[in-house]
Amino acid sequence: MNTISLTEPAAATAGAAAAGPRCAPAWRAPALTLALGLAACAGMPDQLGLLTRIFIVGLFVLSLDLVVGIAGLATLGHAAMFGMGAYAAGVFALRVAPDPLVGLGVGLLAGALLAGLSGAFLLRYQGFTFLMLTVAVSQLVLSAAHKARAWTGGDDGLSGFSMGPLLGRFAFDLEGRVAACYTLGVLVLGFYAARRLVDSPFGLAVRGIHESRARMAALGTPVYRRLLGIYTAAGALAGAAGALSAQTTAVVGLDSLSFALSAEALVMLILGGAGRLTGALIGAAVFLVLHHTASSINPYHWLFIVGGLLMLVVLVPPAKATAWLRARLGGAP
Amino acid sequence: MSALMLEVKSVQAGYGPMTVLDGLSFQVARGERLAMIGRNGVGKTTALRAVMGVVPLRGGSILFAGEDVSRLSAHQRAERGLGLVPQTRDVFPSLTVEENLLAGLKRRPKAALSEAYDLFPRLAERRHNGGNQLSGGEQQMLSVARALLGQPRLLLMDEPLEGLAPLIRQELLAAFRHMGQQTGISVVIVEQQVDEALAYAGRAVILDHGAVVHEDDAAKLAKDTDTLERWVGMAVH
Amino acid sequence: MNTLSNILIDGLAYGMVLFVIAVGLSVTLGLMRFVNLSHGAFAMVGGYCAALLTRELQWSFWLAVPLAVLATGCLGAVLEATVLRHLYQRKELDQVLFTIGLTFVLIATTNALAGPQVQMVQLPPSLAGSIDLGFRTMPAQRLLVIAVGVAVALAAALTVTRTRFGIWLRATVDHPGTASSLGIPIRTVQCLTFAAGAALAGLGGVLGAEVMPLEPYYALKYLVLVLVVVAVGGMGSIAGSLCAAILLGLIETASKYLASDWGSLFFFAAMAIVLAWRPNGLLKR
Amino acid sequence: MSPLLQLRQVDKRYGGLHVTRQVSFRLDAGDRLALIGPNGAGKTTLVHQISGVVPSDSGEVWLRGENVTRLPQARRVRHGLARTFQITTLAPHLPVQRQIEMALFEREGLSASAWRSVDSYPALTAEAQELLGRFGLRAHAATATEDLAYGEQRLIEMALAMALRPKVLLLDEPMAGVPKGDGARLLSALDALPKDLGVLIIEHDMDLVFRFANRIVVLCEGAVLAEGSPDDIRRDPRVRAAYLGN
Amino acid sequence: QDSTVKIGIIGPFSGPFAHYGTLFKAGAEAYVASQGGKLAGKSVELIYRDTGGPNPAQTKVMAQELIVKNKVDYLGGFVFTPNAMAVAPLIQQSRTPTVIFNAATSSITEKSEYFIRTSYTLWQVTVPLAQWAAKQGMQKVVTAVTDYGPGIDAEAAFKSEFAKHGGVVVESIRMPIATTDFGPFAQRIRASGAQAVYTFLPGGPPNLGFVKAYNENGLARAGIQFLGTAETDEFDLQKFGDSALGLTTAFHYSGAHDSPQNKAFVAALRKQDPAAVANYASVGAWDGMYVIHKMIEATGGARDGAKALAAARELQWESPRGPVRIDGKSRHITQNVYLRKVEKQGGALVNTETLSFGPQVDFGLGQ
Ligand SMILES: Nc1ncnc2c1ncn2[C@@H]1O[C@H](COP(=O)(O)OP(=O)(O)OP(=O)(O)O)[C@@H](O)[C@H]1O
Ligand SMILES: Nc1ncnc2c1ncn2[C@@H]1O[C@H](COP(=O)(O)OP(=O)(O)OP(=O)(O)O)[C@@H](O)[C@H]1O
Ligand SMILES: [Mg+2]
Ligand SMILES: [Mg+2]
Repeated sequence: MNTISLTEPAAATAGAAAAGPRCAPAWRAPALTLALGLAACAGMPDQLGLLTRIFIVGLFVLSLDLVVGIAGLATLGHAAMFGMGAYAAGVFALRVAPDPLVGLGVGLLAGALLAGLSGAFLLRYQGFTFLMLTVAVSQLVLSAAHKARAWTGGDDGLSGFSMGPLLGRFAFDLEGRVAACYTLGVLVLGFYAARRLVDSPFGLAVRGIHESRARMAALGTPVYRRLLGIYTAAGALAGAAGALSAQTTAVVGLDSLSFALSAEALVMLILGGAGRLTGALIGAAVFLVLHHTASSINPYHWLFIVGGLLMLVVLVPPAKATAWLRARLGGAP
Repeated sequence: MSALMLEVKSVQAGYGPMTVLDGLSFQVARGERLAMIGRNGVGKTTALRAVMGVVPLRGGSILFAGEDVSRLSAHQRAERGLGLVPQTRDVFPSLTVEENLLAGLKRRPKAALSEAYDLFPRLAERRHNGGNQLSGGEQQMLSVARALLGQPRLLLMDEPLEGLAPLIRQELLAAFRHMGQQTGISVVIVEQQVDEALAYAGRAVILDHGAVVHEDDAAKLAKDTDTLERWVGMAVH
Repeated sequence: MNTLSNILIDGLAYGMVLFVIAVGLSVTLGLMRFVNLSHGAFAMVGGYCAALLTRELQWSFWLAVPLAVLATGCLGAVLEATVLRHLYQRKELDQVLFTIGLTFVLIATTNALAGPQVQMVQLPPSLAGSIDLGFRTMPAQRLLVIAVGVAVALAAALTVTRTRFGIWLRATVDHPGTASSLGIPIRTVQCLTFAAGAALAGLGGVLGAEVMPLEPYYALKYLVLVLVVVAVGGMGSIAGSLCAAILLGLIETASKYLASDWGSLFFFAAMAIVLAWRPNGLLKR
Repeated sequence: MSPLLQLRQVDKRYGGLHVTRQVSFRLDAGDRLALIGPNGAGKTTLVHQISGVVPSDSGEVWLRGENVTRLPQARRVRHGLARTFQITTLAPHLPVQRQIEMALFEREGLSASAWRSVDSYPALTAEAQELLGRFGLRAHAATATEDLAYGEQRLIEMALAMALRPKVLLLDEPMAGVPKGDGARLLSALDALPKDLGVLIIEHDMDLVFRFANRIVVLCEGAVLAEGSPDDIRRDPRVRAAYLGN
Repeated sequence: QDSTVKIGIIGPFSGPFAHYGTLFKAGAEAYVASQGGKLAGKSVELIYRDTGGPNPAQTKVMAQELIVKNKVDYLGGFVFTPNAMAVAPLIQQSRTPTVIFNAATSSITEKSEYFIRTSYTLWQVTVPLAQWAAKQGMQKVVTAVTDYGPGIDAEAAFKSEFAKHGGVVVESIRMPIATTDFGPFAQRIRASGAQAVYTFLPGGPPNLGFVKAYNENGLARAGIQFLGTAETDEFDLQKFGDSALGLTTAFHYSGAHDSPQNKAFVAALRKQDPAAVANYASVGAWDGMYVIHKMIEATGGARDGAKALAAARELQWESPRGPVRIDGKSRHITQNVYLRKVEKQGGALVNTETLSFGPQVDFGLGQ
């Protein structure tokens, strides 16, 4: 054992009251999400379609957070994995079997596979170069999907498949009850897995890489392999989200691979706060609800509202705003 | 005209929710060399940055040559004759060595550059290298030279000797002394090498928790091992 | 043979259009390292100003263009001085979010004020026609674009690498606090540079309008394109952006002549290859 | 006995600049070797070459009987090599304790474990806190690293290297920015490290160097100028002229 | 309250295609206003939903909400094929009659028997154009279409029909959808040695770019005939300036169609929204509302999808575009297609109808 002592050991142990950092239990936030999600479904039975969409996009933004917020790799090509999962699940349902859970697994694997393959190339680069390369890769995937009309239906979309009942029992209904529960379930599981991943030594190493690659390499961390690990995991979640989207809408369009989707997801993530996972869900929910309401009240100028909001969020970060409010209301500091 | 070059009056400053400087006051006379010492994290760097104007004041005031500069921006203070050698060196990586030197220059470049290169011949050899390609000590030289080219009347130096080879260190301190005699420049120097700093300086202040806790003649303080032991934790020699 | 010369001519012309559209971003993103996704919006403002002046007010093109560019620069300066300056020290993602928001608002404003239609900048007769090259013709306006592009590239590159202002700018970007303590008026430097970037964006909007038509979604439509030019050229290198624009223009044009049903596949593949080979861009400094 | 670390004719050029030239020396178990030399002599570059941050143009690096010249950094660390950086290199936003834990997980080969929470390794948590305590940073366990003063961050550099329990320790100016008193105590504490540990230290503070080292290598213009015991070096006129001064 | 009929209109109201939404709205509301604010004695509520661009998932959510929450009786709108496809299962399940105002891929109406279409398909307008071209003695034509679903439809339609009449398509150029610089394609068209170019482009900026390239690269001067469809859309026709003069297109509607019905339509549209333009999108919405009107009449405002569809199937009326009817089998509109030429009338550019090809069905089904 090394035995260095700079200050008196006694002093050090006396200060043991100084608590170290601790992680919150991994089940807490997912359980809360489940409760909130179920409450929302029960409270708004008319809006199950919107809720389903929020759950799906939430899962997608969550996976983006693993890459952007945790690993610190800004990407504008994450839709590639989402679309890959969606097309895989769609093609699987059309040509092999309509079972949703198996299809979900297929989409998940497809997303992971694409992430693994593209990551093996992309992760050799950093920063702006990485960002632009993710754009390139996703555009190449998009071109391929466009070209492969026989499989993907090109820009007419892949349609004509229908999903079998969930677990062989619950058929997807018009109101979308089964779809909402199904997607919420997958979201909560995905969230739990992501939470555990982030709080594990692996997650800690990835966060370390985010902050200082040189330091992690000097500690003996195989930087590239860790990044590939998290990128693949994120790809799996994105693929699962894509599969859910394909299954619940029964159509897959090229938009599921588009730059716009990648960019929009990034906006949602930053809106909710990157790097904390919960922020991803909050961002997705806020953005989609806002879009939905703004476009049902006045579809013409929803850009005003969302644009203004984005600027506001940056100028007055939510954390600052709540702190100010709390101070204003005279609460405890 | 005030006899004081710098007057720091109960200055408050900090980062985010944290207060680092808490009622800091000290003075520097014209031509004086002041050493500022203290343990890690007591706020020496913050003090210099606050004087320079890189860290905003939260209270108190700073008078430079009799003028209240508390509300001026750093470059306005630089124009009035303040200069800083930052602890982190902050060599501009996207500039070459020569461009780094030119960045803060107000005079004709030729003479100024050759002055700098005389002081640090090493820099002359590297003049076309990028700032990010220098060794630690070379960066330190560049940072010092760069600040000197601005011809400050009061130079704030944050651990300027760190990472320099002993030979260079001796030469540099000699050069500082020489410069002080020639131009009457005032200096505030923060240094962990307390013995060297005290040997160079005329007077010294000791900081703790963002305030001056001891002030003395440098030579006297150098012998006052009790005080040094108490505030700086050093039992050298 | 004919195809080859066609590719070279059209590719060069298209590349120069790409360059004039991207050069403003090369300044704000490349040099200032401010992730300015509202670049397209500034270009749009410049273009709309020129369209308005030439079409509605019937101003001369030669008068309207400098004025439009100036107006865009002023808008940039005002925005910088009031809001954007607070974002330099923030995380890049915050800059992304803010400038995207700004872009959205500008799109919506444009849409509300001028409607969704395409706006045309009225060209003077000398530019409206085409020029006979013997074996083919070429739009006269492209010659102006090429000339202006080269001039802008030279002027910008010289300013950055050869002048005191260039040194100040790069110093300010590297360590603003330290630059300021060396007596560099960093606020002026930042504001002027941003305004210049915005003005160049405006210039690109006007000159590029023939190929990239002005409409409200202009602000987002060509964003990826200009980002690619800046990335391939290398952060902070104006000359690099020029080379990148011409290279990409040639590739895109060649693919139109030879393999158009592959879409922009070659464009993006080229970008991936260049970046994989030179991660810091073509002209790595 | 084979040396812990051996350099054989290691060479590095940056364009036209020949930074390290045919450097050879060895570090044995229990060695306390100081690497000194003028600024820009190539000391840091040499540490980069040994640890694998910068590839060598030619020559070989042997670590505990194995040629590691072509191995990536991480593999060298697993061979028992740890280093500190001259320019502080830490994860700025992580709490200090997490920073240390990262090193411990890596040492224990746990950094690929992706399911159990970092809090579920009480032995490692305790070790991290104990380590922080030894550097007087216990109270800062939950502070973000960037909020520490510069000198405190220098200590974390050291703590991280110690946490890896290396066999070969490379220290690049570890005392710079640390008050002299603390620095001296830190070094004497280093003396108490396991006897079979080899330490290579770069330092410009000659008091500390002469007190700590049992052998000194002087690097000048990228080449080894002199090598020997502290007393030899102190007396060597070439070293005095190039580096030490009067 | 019970007597209110709810109609959900889904289209792009934001984003690059927002003008479609605006025109849908203007056309639909103009129709309702022209009927005195009530359809078949029922007051109607139009509920708009914004899809942005092609986004089937989003569209499905909106349709679901409209059907489940808002309990709409009819759906209308749809600019993009995948968006229309996405609602097929929903309307089939809920028996909601759905009128497509624009989306032009032939196969959509096969996806659900509750789809009715009042726009056009590319086969419908292209087949007569190809026949005409052959009749004019053209033997070599080059096709240049945007590389996406409708463009490929257009290319296939022209090629097969032109070949039937002995013509040769010398080159088929597919232009990437993101193309902004059409110069190279113009050069290729010129180099192909064809007598005419048949083209299809999505609305908006690409049209302008293509026509500009057509002129600037001297194709017009070289006598290469322009054969288009929707390129001279009234929506941005004026922007072309004189470069559009003489462009020939075949289409089912021209804003300048000379009939009392069209005059009434244009006037109603003006009144509703002075900025709105009479073009295929607004007329598609207008006629779509007519069909819905008749369905309401047939069902007496009750929710009865089957009955409504039965009524719509045999519909026949005089539309602003001319005499039309809904084909009972395909549920697609059968209409006249006209050959048109861009001319200047009173300082403004218009599509003058020079020839009517007579009623045309959707030739694309079963292709
Ligand atoms: N940028 C910053 N953000 C937040 N806190 C900071 C920052 N810089 C310094 N601090 C904190 O302010 C306090 C004083 O720091 P300062 O750098 O002034 O100390 P110092 O006396 O110069 O120490 P050292 O001798 O280590 O350089 C420290 O506790 C440090 O943690
Ligand atoms: N990336 C690089 N490109 C070009 N030259 C470099 C690069 N890195 C270092 N150098 C040069 O190599 C030489 C050796 O640098 P090194 O950092 O090894 O010196 P050092 O001995 O550690 O000096 P110090 O004591 O000042 O830290 C320096 O002159 C430096 O300018
Ligand atoms: Mg300090
Ligand atoms: Mg060094």
